[in-house]
Amino acid sequence: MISAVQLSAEVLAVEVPYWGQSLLRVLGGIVAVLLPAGTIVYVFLFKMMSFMQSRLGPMEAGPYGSLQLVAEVGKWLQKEDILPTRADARVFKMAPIVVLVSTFLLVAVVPFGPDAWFTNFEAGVFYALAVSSLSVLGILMAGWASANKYSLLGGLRAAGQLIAYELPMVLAVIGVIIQAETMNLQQIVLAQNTGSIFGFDGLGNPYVLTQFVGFIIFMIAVQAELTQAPFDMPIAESELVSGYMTEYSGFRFLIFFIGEFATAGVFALIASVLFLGGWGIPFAWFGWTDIDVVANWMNLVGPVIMITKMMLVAFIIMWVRFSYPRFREDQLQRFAWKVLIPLSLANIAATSIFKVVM
Amino acid sequence: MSITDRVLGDRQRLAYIASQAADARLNVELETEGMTLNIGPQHPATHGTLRIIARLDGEQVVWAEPSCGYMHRGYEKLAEVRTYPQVTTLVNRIDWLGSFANEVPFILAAEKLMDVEAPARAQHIRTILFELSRIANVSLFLGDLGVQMGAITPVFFAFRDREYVLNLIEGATGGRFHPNFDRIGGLKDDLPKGWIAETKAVMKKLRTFCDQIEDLLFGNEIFQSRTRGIGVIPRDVALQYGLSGANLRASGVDWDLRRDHPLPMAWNKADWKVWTHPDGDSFARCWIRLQETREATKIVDQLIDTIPSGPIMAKVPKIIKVPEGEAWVSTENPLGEMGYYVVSRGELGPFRVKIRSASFNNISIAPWVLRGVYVPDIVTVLASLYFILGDIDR
Amino acid sequence: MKAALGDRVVDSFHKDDLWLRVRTDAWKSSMRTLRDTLGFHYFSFLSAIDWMPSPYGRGEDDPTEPPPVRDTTIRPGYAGGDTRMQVFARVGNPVSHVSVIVKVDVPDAQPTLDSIHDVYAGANWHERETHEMFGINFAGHPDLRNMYLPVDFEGHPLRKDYPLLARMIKPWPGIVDVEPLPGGSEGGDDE
Amino acid sequence: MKGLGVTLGTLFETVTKGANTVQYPHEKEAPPTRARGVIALHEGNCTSCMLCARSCPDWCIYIEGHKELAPPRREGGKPRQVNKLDRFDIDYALCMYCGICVEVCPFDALFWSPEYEYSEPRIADLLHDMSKLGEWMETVPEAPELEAGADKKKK
Repeated sequence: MISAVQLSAEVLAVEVPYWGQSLLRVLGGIVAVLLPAGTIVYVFLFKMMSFMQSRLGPMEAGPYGSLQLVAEVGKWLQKEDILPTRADARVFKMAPIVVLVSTFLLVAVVPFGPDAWFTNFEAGVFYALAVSSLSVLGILMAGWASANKYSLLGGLRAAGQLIAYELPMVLAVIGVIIQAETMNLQQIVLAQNTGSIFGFDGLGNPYVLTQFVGFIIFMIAVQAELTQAPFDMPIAESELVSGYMTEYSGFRFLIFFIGEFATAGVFALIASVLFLGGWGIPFAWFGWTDIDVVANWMNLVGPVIMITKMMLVAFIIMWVRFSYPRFREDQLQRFAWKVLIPLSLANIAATSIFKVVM
Repeated sequence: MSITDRVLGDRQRLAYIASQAADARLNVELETEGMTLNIGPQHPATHGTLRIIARLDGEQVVWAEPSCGYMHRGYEKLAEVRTYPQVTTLVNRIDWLGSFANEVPFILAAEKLMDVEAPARAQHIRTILFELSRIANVSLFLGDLGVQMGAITPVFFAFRDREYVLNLIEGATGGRFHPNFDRIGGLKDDLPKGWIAETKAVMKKLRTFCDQIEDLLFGNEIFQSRTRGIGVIPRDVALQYGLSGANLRASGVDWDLRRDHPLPMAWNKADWKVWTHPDGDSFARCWIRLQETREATKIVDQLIDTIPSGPIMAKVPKIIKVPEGEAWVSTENPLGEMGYYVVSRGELGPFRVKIRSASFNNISIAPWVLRGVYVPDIVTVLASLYFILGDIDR
Repeated sequence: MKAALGDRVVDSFHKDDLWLRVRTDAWKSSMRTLRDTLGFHYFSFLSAIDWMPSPYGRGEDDPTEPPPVRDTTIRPGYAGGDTRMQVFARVGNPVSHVSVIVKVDVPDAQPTLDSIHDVYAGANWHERETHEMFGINFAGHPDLRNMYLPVDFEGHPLRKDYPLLARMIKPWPGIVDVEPLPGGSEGGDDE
Repeated sequence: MKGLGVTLGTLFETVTKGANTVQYPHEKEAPPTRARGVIALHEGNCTSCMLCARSCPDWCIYIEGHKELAPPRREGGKPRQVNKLDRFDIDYALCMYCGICVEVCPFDALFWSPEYEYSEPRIADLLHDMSKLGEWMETVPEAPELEAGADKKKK
C-alpha cells in the first residue's frame, strides 16, 4: 500500500515531512466534505428544485445565481445567535458540532484514488456505519436542549426514525461485504472494478447490478438517515415548524445546514463507493489487474469520477425529496421494521447462497 | 379513473371503527401526565390565524379545541352602517380566495328584496366568474394540500396555473382578489375584447394542471396512506354540525345548492356532474374537490360558448333604496354553503346582515374529529376540511 | 308542517322561503320534532336580530347641525314578534332539500333561551357567538365562553345601542364644506 | 411512482421552454388595461360636489373647495359662480381600491389607471394630493372595446 507520503513525493516531487502530510490530509478532508456539500446545495437545492417547479431559482446573486450560496452563508453569519433562556446552554451549543463531527469522521474512510485516501482501515465499512449513527446523538441533544415543545417532539421522532433505519442500512451493506469478501473500502472498489459478471468483464462488476435490492434498501435508508422528504418527520415544517432546529439561528443553524447537506454528500460518496465502483473505471479497459499497477494519473482523475458518481446518487436522493409527501411516523416505523429489514435479510441469504454456489 | 373503481364498500365502517377505537385506547393506557401543545396563531399549518389548543398523550391528541377570534373584523356590525354598494366591497373580503363568489349571494338577496332580475347576459357572466373564482380557490387548496403533507412541488404548480385564472379575473373586473364587479341588477361592465378566447386557452391549462396534481399527489402511495381512513366524518354527524360543500358530499350526502336550489344564475344551462364519495375520510374530501375543479372547467367551457347578447345591467335607479323585508340566499361557494340573511328597512343600507360562512361550521366539527388522532394528522384533517380564516372569524 | 308542530307555531310567513315563529318555551321541543319527525337533520346556522333601530345612524351626521331625530319604534320583521330581540335558526332537510327558518322571541327582561346543542351539535359554537354578540345566554350550554372577543370584553357589540367606535372618533370627510362666496353672492346662477 | 415522472417532466419542460416566472426588476408584466392600480383626477371636471367623498366606505377622500366667480361663458352673460378645488387628497393607506368613487362621480373627474409602482418608504407619503393625482392622468388607458354581443353602452 503506497501511503500518502509516497503519493505526495512522486506527484509533487517534494519530500513532505510527517506533520505536512497530516496537514494535507486535514485540508483534503475539509475540502472533501465542504466541496460536495456546496455543489449539492447549489445545483440541487437551488437550481434543480426550482426547475422542477417551473421557476428559475435564485438569479440575482452572481451570474445565473452562482454566488447565492456565498450570500446565504453571509446572511447566516451576521444573524444573531439566539440562545433561548430556559435552554440547556452547554448541550445546546454542543449539538450542531456533534452532527458535523460525525460527517467529517465519515469522510475520513472514503477512498478517492489508488493512493489518494485518508485512512485505509481494514474494517472501513464497519467504522463508517458506526460513526454515521453518531448524528442521532447530536439531533437528540438539539431537540432536548432547546426547551421547546416542538423541538422535543422533533428530536424524539428523529431518534426513533434514525435508529429504525440504521438496521436496514447495515443489513444492505452486508450483502456488498459478502460479495467483496472484505470490509476495506479500497478493496471493495478494487473488487468491483476487476470482477466480471458471468465471464464478461468489459464492465467490471459494480454491485448496483448484482446487489440491486441492497442498493434500493440502502438508498431508502440513506433518505431516512438524512431526514429527507418522504421521511422528514423530524423537520416537518407544516407541523413542527422545523423540528429540532427550531430554536437555532445564525452560525449554529449554518452548521446544521452544512451538516445536513455534507452528510447527504458523504452518504452519496459512500453509496457510489459501495455500489457504483468508487473512483475506478473498469480496469479491464486499461489492462490493469491489481491496485499497484494502476497508473499514477488515476490519483487526479479518481476524485473527478467520484464527484460525478456522487452527483448521480445525490440527484436520485433530491429527486425523490422533491416529489413525495411525508410519511406519518408510525407508518414510517412500520415500513422500516416490517418491510425493509425482512427484505434485506432475504437479500443477504440470496447473496450468500449465490456466493457459495458460484 | 383508477382510484374510484377500487372497491370502497365497507371502507367507511372500517375507518369509523378505527377512529372510535382510538377513543377506547386513550382511557385504557397508563395515565401519563399529558402535554398541552399550543398550535399557535402563527403556525404554518393554519390558513391564517387559527389557534388550536391540543392536550397530547405522547403523540396522540386527547382533546383539541380551536380558538378563533384573532381575525374577527366585525363584518356584521360594519355592514349595518354601510350602503349596499359599500357592503359589496366589504363582503368580498370574507373568503378572500374565491372573492367573486362572496358577492353573488349578497347581491342576489338584495335583488330578491327588490324583486329585480339581472338580464340573461349578466347572469351568464356572473356564473362564469363564479366558477372562475371557484377554480382559483380550489386550485390553491390542491397545491396547499401537498405542502401540509410535506411535498414541496405541488404548491408551485398550483400557483403557476392559478396566475392565469387571476389574470383573467383581473382582465374582466379590474381587481385580482377583490373584483367588486357585482351590482344590484347586473354587473358593472361588460367583458373586454378577446376575453373569451383567452378563457378557453386557460381552461385547457387548468385541466392539465388537474391531471398533474392527480399523478403527483393523489396517485401517490404515501399520500393515500396518510389520508385514507383519517378524520372520518359519518353522514349524520356531518349533517348535525352543518358541514357543507365538498365535506358534506364526501360523507355521502348528495346536496349541491347549484343544482337543488333554483337561483337566477346560469348553472342549469350547463350539464355537469355532482360528485359524492361514500368514505367521508380526508382522502374523499380532497378527491371530491379535485373532481369539482374539473367540473368547474367544464361548466366554464360550456357557458363561454353560449353567452347571450344584450344589456349587462337591468333598469335600476342610481340611488338604491331596497324596500322593507327579509331575504335569505345561499350559494355553493368553493368552501361550502355561504349565505346572507339580509334584513332591510327601506334605507340606503341593510338593517342587519347575518353572514353564514361555510368554514365556521366546517371547523366547529374539529373538536369531534380530532379526538384520538396523531399530531401530524391534525394538519391532514384540517387541510382536508379546508377552511379560510376570514370565513371563520368574519 | 303545521300539523306536526301543532300549537307551538305562533305565526308563519311564506315568500319563496318559509319562516316559522315558535313560542319561547316550546323552542327546544319544536326543534327536536323538526329534526326527528320532519327529517330536518341539516343544521345551517343560528343567530339573533336586535330590532331596535340604532340611535347613532350611520355616523355620518354633520356635527354642526342638531342631531336628526330617529324613530326608535321596535317593528319586528316577517312572522311578527313582540320583543326587542329574536333568535332565529335555519335547518334543512338533506333529502328533500327544503329549509325552514325558525324564529323565537327572547324575553326582554332577562334574555335567556334553552340551548339546543344536544338537538343539533353544531349549535354549540353558534350559541356561543350569539351569546357574546347579543348577550342572550343559553340555559344548559356546556361552556358559554366568548367565541371571538377577548375574555374580559364587556358589552355586546351587535346590539344596536352599542356604538361603532371607528365612526365616532373620526369626523366624516363627506361633510360639504365649500365656503360660500366672500361677501354674499351677486346672484350668479350656480352651475 | 407517477409523481416522479411529473417532476422530471417539469424539469425538462422548464429547461427547454423557460420558466413561468418573470424576473421582476428587469422584465415587468404589463397589467391588463382595466386593472385598478391608482385613481387619477381630472381637475377640470371636478366641481367638488363631494359625492365621491360621501360614498367612500373607508372615508379616505378629503375635499375642500371654495366658491369663485368665473368669466361668463357668453360675452354679455353674468359671471358664473363656480366651485374651485382647494384640496383633493386620497389617502392610499386607507383606500381599498373598490372603485365606488370612480363610478359615482357624475362629472367623470376620476379615472382608474393600472399604474402600481408608487410604494413609499413613509406611510404619510401615501396621501396623494391634487397635483400627484393629476400626474396619474396620462397613465389612464383608453376604454377597451367590449366583447362581441355586448350592447353599446353610453359610457
